[in-house]
Amino acid sequence: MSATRVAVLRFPGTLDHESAAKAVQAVGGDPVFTHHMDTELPDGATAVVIPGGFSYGDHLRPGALASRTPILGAVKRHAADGGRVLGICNGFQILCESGLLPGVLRPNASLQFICRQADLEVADPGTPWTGGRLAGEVMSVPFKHHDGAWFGDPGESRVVLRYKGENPNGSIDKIAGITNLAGNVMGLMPHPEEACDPLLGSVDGRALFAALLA
Amino acid sequence: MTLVIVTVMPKKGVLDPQGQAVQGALSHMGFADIGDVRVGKRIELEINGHDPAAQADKMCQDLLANQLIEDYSVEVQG
Amino acid sequence: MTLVIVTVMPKKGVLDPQGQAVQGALSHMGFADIGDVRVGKRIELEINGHDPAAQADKMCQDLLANQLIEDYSVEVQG
Amino acid sequence: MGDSGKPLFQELGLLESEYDRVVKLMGREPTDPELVMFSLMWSEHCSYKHSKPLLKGFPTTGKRVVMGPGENAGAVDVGDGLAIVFKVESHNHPSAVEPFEGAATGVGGIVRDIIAVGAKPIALLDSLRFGPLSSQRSRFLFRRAVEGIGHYGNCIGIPNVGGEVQFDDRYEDSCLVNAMCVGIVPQDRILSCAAKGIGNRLVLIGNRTGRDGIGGASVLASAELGDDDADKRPSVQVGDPFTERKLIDCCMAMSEAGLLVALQDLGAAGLTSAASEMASRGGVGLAIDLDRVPLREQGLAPGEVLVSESQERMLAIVEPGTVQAVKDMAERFELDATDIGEVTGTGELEALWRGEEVVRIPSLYLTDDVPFYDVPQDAAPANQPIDIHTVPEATDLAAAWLSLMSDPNVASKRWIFQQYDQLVGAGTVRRPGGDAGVVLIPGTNRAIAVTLDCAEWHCELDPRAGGQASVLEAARNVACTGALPIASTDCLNFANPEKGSTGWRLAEAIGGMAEALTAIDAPIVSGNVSLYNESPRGPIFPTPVVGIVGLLEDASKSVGAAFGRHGDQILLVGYGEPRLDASRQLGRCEGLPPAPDLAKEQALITLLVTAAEKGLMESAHDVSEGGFAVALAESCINGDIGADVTIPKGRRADEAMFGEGGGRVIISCHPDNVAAIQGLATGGITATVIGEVGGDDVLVTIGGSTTQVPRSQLREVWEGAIPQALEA
Ligand SMILES: Nc1ncnc2c1ncn2[C@@H]1O[C@H](COP(=O)(O)OP(=O)(O)O)[C@@H](O)[C@H]1O
Ligand SMILES: [Mg+2]
Repeated sequence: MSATRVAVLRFPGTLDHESAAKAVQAVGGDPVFTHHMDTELPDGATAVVIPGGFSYGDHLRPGALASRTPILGAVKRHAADGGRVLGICNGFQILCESGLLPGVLRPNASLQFICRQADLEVADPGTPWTGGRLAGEVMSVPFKHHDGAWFGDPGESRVVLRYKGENPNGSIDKIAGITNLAGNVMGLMPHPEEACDPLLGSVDGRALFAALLA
Repeated sequence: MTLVIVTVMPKKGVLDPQGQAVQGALSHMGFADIGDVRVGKRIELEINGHDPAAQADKMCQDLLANQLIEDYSVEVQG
Repeated sequence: MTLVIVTVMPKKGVLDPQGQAVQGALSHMGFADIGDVRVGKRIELEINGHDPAAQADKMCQDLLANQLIEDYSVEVQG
Repeated sequence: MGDSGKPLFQELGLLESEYDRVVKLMGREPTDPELVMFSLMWSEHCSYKHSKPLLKGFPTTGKRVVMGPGENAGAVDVGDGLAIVFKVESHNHPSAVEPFEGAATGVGGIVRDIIAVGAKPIALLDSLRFGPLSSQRSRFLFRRAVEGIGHYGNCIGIPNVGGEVQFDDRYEDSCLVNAMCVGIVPQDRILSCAAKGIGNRLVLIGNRTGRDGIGGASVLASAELGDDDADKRPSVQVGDPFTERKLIDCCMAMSEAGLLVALQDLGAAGLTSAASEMASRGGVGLAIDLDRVPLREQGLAPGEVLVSESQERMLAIVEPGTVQAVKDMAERFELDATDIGEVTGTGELEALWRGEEVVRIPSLYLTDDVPFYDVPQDAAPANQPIDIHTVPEATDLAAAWLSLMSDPNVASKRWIFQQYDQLVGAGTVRRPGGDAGVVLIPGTNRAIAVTLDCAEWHCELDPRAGGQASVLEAARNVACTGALPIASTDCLNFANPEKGSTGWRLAEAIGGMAEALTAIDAPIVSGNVSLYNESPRGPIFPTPVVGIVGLLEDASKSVGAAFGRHGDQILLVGYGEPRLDASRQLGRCEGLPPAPDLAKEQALITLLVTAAEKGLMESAHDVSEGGFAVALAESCINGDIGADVTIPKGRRADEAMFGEGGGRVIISCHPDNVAAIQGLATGGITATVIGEVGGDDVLVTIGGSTTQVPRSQLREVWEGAIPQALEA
C-alpha cells in the first residue's frame, strides 16, 4: 500500500514547508506541496499541513492574506468532511483568520519576536494530536514567533497544549495549541517540525504529524 | 479614481499592547500629560467604479478588519 | 483631556510593501477596481495640558514617526 | 554644473584627476548619466581603490576552494558534489543613519549575493559594534539594528546561528553592522555573474525601481559621516523581506529548471554595477532599454534608473527562447520579470532612454580601469606590556567575577539571538549561545560550523598579532564544536585609510590574518571592505571581522559548550599564560597581549577535531573575553550544573581568573576518556585535569584559597545585564 498523501500548503512567504514535508516523511507519510492558487487539494490527499512562515510578509495581519486565497476553499471542504488539518505557527494564524479555528493570534506581550525551546503541557489528552500522552505530560518543542498570543473564547475550542511555566507571549490561559470542537483541525504556535530529529534535541513533535496519518 | 480612507482600530475593551507600549515610551521620554493611547491602521485606497464607499465596506468585512478585535470606519474623500 | 489623532504614512516614493501586498490580495479576491493602496498608522492620543497639537507634534518628531521614511500629520479633535 | 555651483564630478565625489581620467578614457566629455555611473563605480565602496592592492596578501586557494574571491560569494567543496557558499558584508553607514532599515537591508544584500551564485541560503550570522549602552543613542541604534536583522532574517526564513557584539566608545558615532550568509549548492549548478551569448536577453526580476538609495550606500560608505548627514537621509532604502523570500524561491526554481545563463544581484550602484560587472566578467556588452525598467514612481531621470539602489532585485541573462518561461515562473511566485535588454558583442554598456542613446561606456572602464591608490603606511608607535604592579589587584574575586559577568561585552547575548529565528529549516544542531553555530548540510549526515569573530583591542595595540588573534579566535570557536576549519571570509572595517596610521594598521592586520589563515589552511574565498568608519570624535578600532566555516563529517558528533554530567572531568587544554593586558577585567585597551603561537593553535585545533571525531568530549568551550572564570561559568550556566576546579596562580590570582590571551579551551569528559584526550596533546600544548563537574555552585581554587559562587547568582547577572542596560 502506498503512503498516505499529505498536502503541504505553500503560500508566497511560507518558510517551513520543507521541514514540514520532512516531518511528514519521518512518520511515513507522502508530502505533496500544494500551490496557494490551486482550487483543489492534490489527488488522494487525506490530510493537510499548513506550515509556518511569513505568508504575504505578515502584512495587514498575520495569516490574513493567505486565508483569502483559493486553496483555503478546498481546505474548508476537506475539514467539513472531517479531514485532518494541522496548522503550525503562521498556519495556525491562517486557520484562525479563515474561521476554521476560533480566535486570533495577537502580538506577543513583549512586542518582540521570541525564539526558544518550550515545555508544552498536554491539557486535553482526548484528541489524536498528542500521541496518547496523558494530561499534564510534557512535550519539548521550540517556538519562534512575533504574533503568538491567542485571543478568543477557549470554550469555542478544545485546548490541547499549554505553555508550562512562564507565559511567553501573553496568550489567554497560556494556550499554545487548540483544535476545533470536532477535534480534526489543530493549530499551534510552537514548531513540531523542529522537534522530529534527535540531532535537533527532541522528537516530541512527531506525534502531531503521526496524527495526520491516523 | 476616488480616494477612500479606511480606519481600523483595536476594539474598545480589547487590550492594545502596542498602544500601551507607545504610552509607556512617551511618558518615559518625559511627556507627562498622556492619557490613553491606541494604535491602529490607516489604509488609503484608490477605488474606481461606482459606490466606492460600499466597495470599501465590503473590503473591510472581507479582509481589511478582523471584527473579533477591530472596528473599522470608511471615509470617502474628494 | 483632548483627543489628538496622529496619522503616520509612508513617504511618497518610499517603498510600501504592506500596501503592495494588500493591493495584490484585494485584486486576487475579485476587487477589480483598485488603484494604489497605502497602509500607515493611526494613533489616537489623549493629551492633557496646554497646546495638545504642539505636544503631539513633538511626540511625532521624537518617537511616533520616522521622518526618514514617513510623513505625519496631527489633528486635534473636539 | 551641479546645483551647488561646484562641477558635477566634484559634487558626485570624484577627484579632478579622476575626472580627467574619465575624459581621457572616453575620449570625450561623459554625459551626465555616464558621469554618475563613473562616480559610483569608482567610489571606494564599489571599486576598493584604496584596499584592493593590500588584499592580494590573502591566501585564496586550496584543495577545497571551488570559487575564490571575485564572484558574488566564494564556494568550497564539502563532498558529495556539494559546495558551501558564503560571504560577509558590511552595512555600517546605512545602519548609522537608519538602524532598522539599514541593518535589515544589509541582511537582504548579503543574501542576494548568495542566491546570485545559485545557492540556497542556510544560515545567517551578524557581527555588531555600538557605543556603550549607557548612551541613549547607542541603545537606540543597537535595539533597532537587532530588530532590523531579526525582522528581515525571520521573514525570509534563514536561521541566524551566530554572531558577536561589542560596545565601546569608539563605535559611538560609527557603529558597525556586518552580516554573513551561508548557502549550499550542487557544484554543477553554481552560477556565475558573467554575461554570455550574444543575443541573449537581460531580465530584471523582483521589485520595481524607485528613488531608494540614490547617492546612498556607495557614497555613504565612501566618506566619513559629517555634519551634513541630514542631506543624505532621503535616500534611505526600505527592505521588503517578503519580496526577497519570493526572489529566493523563484531564483532557486529557475536555476533548477536550467533557465539561467548568469545571475547577479543589484546592490550598491544598482543596475550600473550589476550590468557592468556582468558585461566585464563575460567580455561582452549589454544594451539596456531604460524605458522598459518597471518604475515605482514617475519622473526618474535615466541616471537615476541606472543607479537606484531599490532593494530585492536580481538581473538574469536568459536565452531568448526561454524568456517566456522565465516570466511564467516569476508569475507563479507573484514576482515581476521584465526583459530590459540584450547581450551584445561590443563590450560596451549602452542605455537607451526615450529612444535615444544616453550611455555608451566600455564596461571595463567602469570595473577595471579604476584608479588604484597606495594608502600611506605610517607605523604607529609600538606598545609595551602593562606593568602588573600598576594594576590594582581585585581581592574580592567573587565580587569581581560577578561584576565581569554583568559587563554587557561579556554577558549573555540572549536578548539578541532570542529575537532571531535560529531554527527554521530544521537543520540547526547547535544554536547561538555556544562557540559556533552548527547546521546540517541538507541531504547529508555532515554539518558545518560557522562563526564570526574579531579581536579589535588586540588589533589596535598590535594589528599584526590582532589580525592573527581574530582568525584564531574564529578557528578555535569552530574547532570547539568538533569541526575542522576549511575556509574563511572577512569584512575589513577600518577608519579613513588616507589618514594617520590607518593604512598601516590595515596592511598589518591583513598580513597577520594571512599568516594565521595559511597556518590553519582556511583560505579566504570572499570578503568585503568598509573604510572611513570615522567621525570628528575619532576613528573606530581596526575591526577585521573574520568568518570561518568548519566541516563536521558526522553531524551527530558535534560538541556543545555546556557541561553535562555530574562527575565528568574538567580539563584545561591549550597553551599560553593569561594576561590582564587589554582584558575585560582591565577594562581598557592598554598594554600588549601576548602574540598567538600559530603552530600551537594548529595543534589545539587538531586535538579538538580528533577528540570530537572519537566522541571523547562532553563539552568544549574556549576561553576568551573575561578569561577562564567567565568561560567556566558559561559552561556551568548553559549546562545547569556546577563545577569545582583548581588552577595555577601564575603572577596573581585575579590574572589567573580573568586574564586573557593564549589558546585555551575548557573541556569536560567522562573520566574514562581523560587519558585519551591527554594523549592527543602534542605539539607543545598541554591538557591538564583541573577538576570536575557537579553541584549547584561554581568553585575555583587558586593558591589554596577558594572562590565559591552559586550558579544561580552567576546566571542572574549574566542573563540580566543587557536587558537591564536597555531598560535604563
Ligand atoms: N577583504 C576581502 N577579502 C577577500 N576578498 C574580498 C575582500 N573584499 C572584497 N573581496 C571580494 O571582492 C569582490 C567584490 O566585493 P564586493 O564589492 O563586496 O562584492 P559585491 O559586489 O558582490 O557586493 C567580491 O568577490 C569579494 O568577495
Ligand atoms: Mg554581489
